[in-house]
Amino acid sequence: MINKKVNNVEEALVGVQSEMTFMLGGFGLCGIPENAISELVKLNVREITCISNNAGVDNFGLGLLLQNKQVKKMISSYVGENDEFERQMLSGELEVELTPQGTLAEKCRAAQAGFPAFYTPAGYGTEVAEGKETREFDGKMYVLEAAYKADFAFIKAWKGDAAGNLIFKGTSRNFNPNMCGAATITVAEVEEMVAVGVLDPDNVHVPGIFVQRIFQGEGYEKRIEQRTVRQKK
Amino acid sequence: MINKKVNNVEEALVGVQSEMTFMLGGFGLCGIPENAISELVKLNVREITCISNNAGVDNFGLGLLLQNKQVKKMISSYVGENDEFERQMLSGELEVELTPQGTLAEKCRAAQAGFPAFYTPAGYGTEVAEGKETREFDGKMYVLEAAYKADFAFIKAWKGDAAGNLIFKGTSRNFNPNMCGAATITVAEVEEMVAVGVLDPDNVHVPGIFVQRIFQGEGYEKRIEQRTVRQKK
Amino acid sequence: MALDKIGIAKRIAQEVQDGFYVNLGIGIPTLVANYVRDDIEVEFQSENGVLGMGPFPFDGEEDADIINAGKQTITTLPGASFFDSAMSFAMIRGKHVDLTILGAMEVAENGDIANWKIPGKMVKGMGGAMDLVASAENIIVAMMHTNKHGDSKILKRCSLPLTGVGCVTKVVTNLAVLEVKDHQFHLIERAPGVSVQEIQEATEATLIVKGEIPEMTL
Amino acid sequence: MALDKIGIAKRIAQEVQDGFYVNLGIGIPTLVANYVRDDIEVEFQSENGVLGMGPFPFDGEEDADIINAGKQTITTLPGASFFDSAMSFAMIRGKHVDLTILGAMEVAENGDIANWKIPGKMVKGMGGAMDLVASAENIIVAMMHTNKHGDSKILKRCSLPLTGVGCVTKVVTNLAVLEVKDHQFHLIERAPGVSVQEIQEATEATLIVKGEIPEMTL
Repeated sequence: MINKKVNNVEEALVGVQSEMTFMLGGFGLCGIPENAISELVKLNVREITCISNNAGVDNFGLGLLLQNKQVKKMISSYVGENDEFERQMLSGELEVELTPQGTLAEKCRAAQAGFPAFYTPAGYGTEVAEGKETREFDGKMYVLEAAYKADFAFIKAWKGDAAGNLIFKGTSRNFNPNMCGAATITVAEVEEMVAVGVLDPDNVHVPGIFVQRIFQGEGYEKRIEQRTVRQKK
Repeated sequence: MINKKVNNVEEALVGVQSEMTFMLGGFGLCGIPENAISELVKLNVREITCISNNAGVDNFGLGLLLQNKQVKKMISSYVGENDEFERQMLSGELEVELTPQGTLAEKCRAAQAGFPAFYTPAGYGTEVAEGKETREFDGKMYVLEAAYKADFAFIKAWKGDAAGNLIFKGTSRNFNPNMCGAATITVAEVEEMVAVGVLDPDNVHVPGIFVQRIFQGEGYEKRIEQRTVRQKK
Repeated sequence: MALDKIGIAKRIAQEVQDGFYVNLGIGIPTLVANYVRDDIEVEFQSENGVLGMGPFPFDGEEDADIINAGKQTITTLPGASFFDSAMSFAMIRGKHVDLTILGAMEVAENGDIANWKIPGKMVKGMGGAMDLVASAENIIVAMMHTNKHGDSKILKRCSLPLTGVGCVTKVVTNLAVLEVKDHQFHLIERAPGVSVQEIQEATEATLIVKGEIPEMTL
Repeated sequence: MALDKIGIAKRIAQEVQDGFYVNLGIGIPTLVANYVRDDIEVEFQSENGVLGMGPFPFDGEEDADIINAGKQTITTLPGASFFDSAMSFAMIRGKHVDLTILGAMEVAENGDIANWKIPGKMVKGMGGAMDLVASAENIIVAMMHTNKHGDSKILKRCSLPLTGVGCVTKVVTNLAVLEVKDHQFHLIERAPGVSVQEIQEATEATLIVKGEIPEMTL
């Protein structure tokens, strides 16, 4: 077993620098690497590019990096729910690249799996396809999309072990597995570190080979964006 | 819950005809759809094309279809261990298309996921790339490979439920998940049909949306090709 | 009388057939789940990674790790599954989802749809909409027939940046049900008490009206 | 004295470094696992869908559902995982596997390898070899220096249909360790008691010999 465990978030983020490109898992505030984001704020790395489906809210998630003006460019599919983001975007301080959600997921997966590019129908005939190669297959048009490149991927899992194996809970899985191994260094933080051998080999969502560093995260807030409930009758 | 359960292999294979293309899961004899293969022999459909990593052994697995001379074309990555296969291939009765194993897996996954084609480095500069488009990305050469098309995919899972959800055991997983949803109709046979709600939603390997029919298989032999053991000291 | 949002959702719910996997967009489409006949089997997919969505959780039982694409807390039904984003869009792009219902700012008679960007305004992004409309073969748009200024949103050509081309199959508005066929809008049904003329006046696109147009039954 | 298969496996085992994920081909490469130092951490990947392979099972404990790419029954070690073929080749194609060890019929000084097809003979197929050699950055070939007729398998150019181009980084034979660098074979080590001249005579390719060539220590 190859040991990927590091002691804390500080060790996990060794090597992080300004001007780097980061992938961050999560959908909205669900399944985001809270510890890594806090540490990025502390490290105060500047001019970073973030690949993440969303940009957090004003005072949480990626919003913390935006408030601190650390982000040069966001690559996302949906960036609402964030006033500071809007201000920086409209003022031109922040560069934004909007990518269809499925394309975003597959660009990560392509990087993980060693595919340089792929053809997808998403965005054909729209602004998203501008400047990109398009091509017909079986009478339907597709856009050529390239794999992402990133320096670090920050992943949040439910449980993990020292071998780097990860499992996720519910919809907090989202982009996290697709970003594992898609960057030079993949850092996973887990709610619960379990002993090696505890995870069922049949039910490992991400095999440890895709993870370079793993640590026990702390103090998860796991905020809910839209608390929707019904009343018991 | 959309009910995919059928009563038996006969119902599961309704619509199967001669000259069709089938995907069959399995690696060697591990994780092969034994019930579906037996039924294909019974139905005696002829001139079929089989997409399967291997071609079984003489008297088991896909070898049964070969013995019965039902196969027009095999698409595989490795076809050893089968004398009748060799005879038919060398005599020209059987058409064989050899595809790198990872490319074979991805051609199934591409069909499942709606990608028409993808670029892979495998086979560049070899016979496999002859007649195919090649292209350079970041200084490395890739071959354009197209998604497979098939009429039926025959899948063998460990457990499943009426919603079509599947889980696999050990390395019997192999190509099975990648072939689910890659054909017009996906037929899954399971060793054990469990009640809906028993499978943990976090640990479903193949969501039921990719499966059109599921049935409780019978009489699994699960033959071992290379029984390798060590002695207890 | 023109329909309200619930009326639109009710009418669209009639389009949901037994055995359908359905992806519901944010807004009116989300409401559709409430009005699907309960004698048919339907499963709802949400592109953030869940199949087999159930109703909202009971107060106090909400789980931050179980949400839909609108970031709302949800529950799952027996037979549900969770998966990653790449697999979720494999379901969508691979045409395994049978019906997509989403909102729009504009639709055009060639089937084009615009629902993600207004030049000069803050752009929130397309989310999964571009993947959905580029892939699905059965796309129903839920929308108001006109905008708040009274201008038609049912157009000869979309004026806003497109989300997808030639993809819309049906439009259900507060006034009518329209089918997109051969690059034309065909009037299929009228909202209760709404006349063909009222619909035509609210429609910038050419509207094909053949024979008697029935009223919706809700 | 020329090495036997076990000797080749032992020498290759020295190339396996702490923290390596390793894919072993069928034949001699499979034997390598037996000789890796036990003070380093290594995980073995098999392309049929397992990471963390252990030794063969005890007699009576073999499981038809748990095999390696050679179709042999195996066990797994704590920390192991199973996955589908697409993910398995994501590990390989995505360069997550650090070292690939495989057999060959021929290797050439430009790094080409041929190991899957002899024209006119029954062709069994390339299996995962083409994916492995096209992707890995660290490829060691385990082979006999010459074939059974005494002809060199270390060539200027491969004569058989290729498996991959310009990919081999090192070759360990019964006679020598060769490094492929700048389109040339460099002699790095001799098998115990085998002279440089013997190696040169068994090598059709140009062999770069610089300085004293040490004997292998096994």
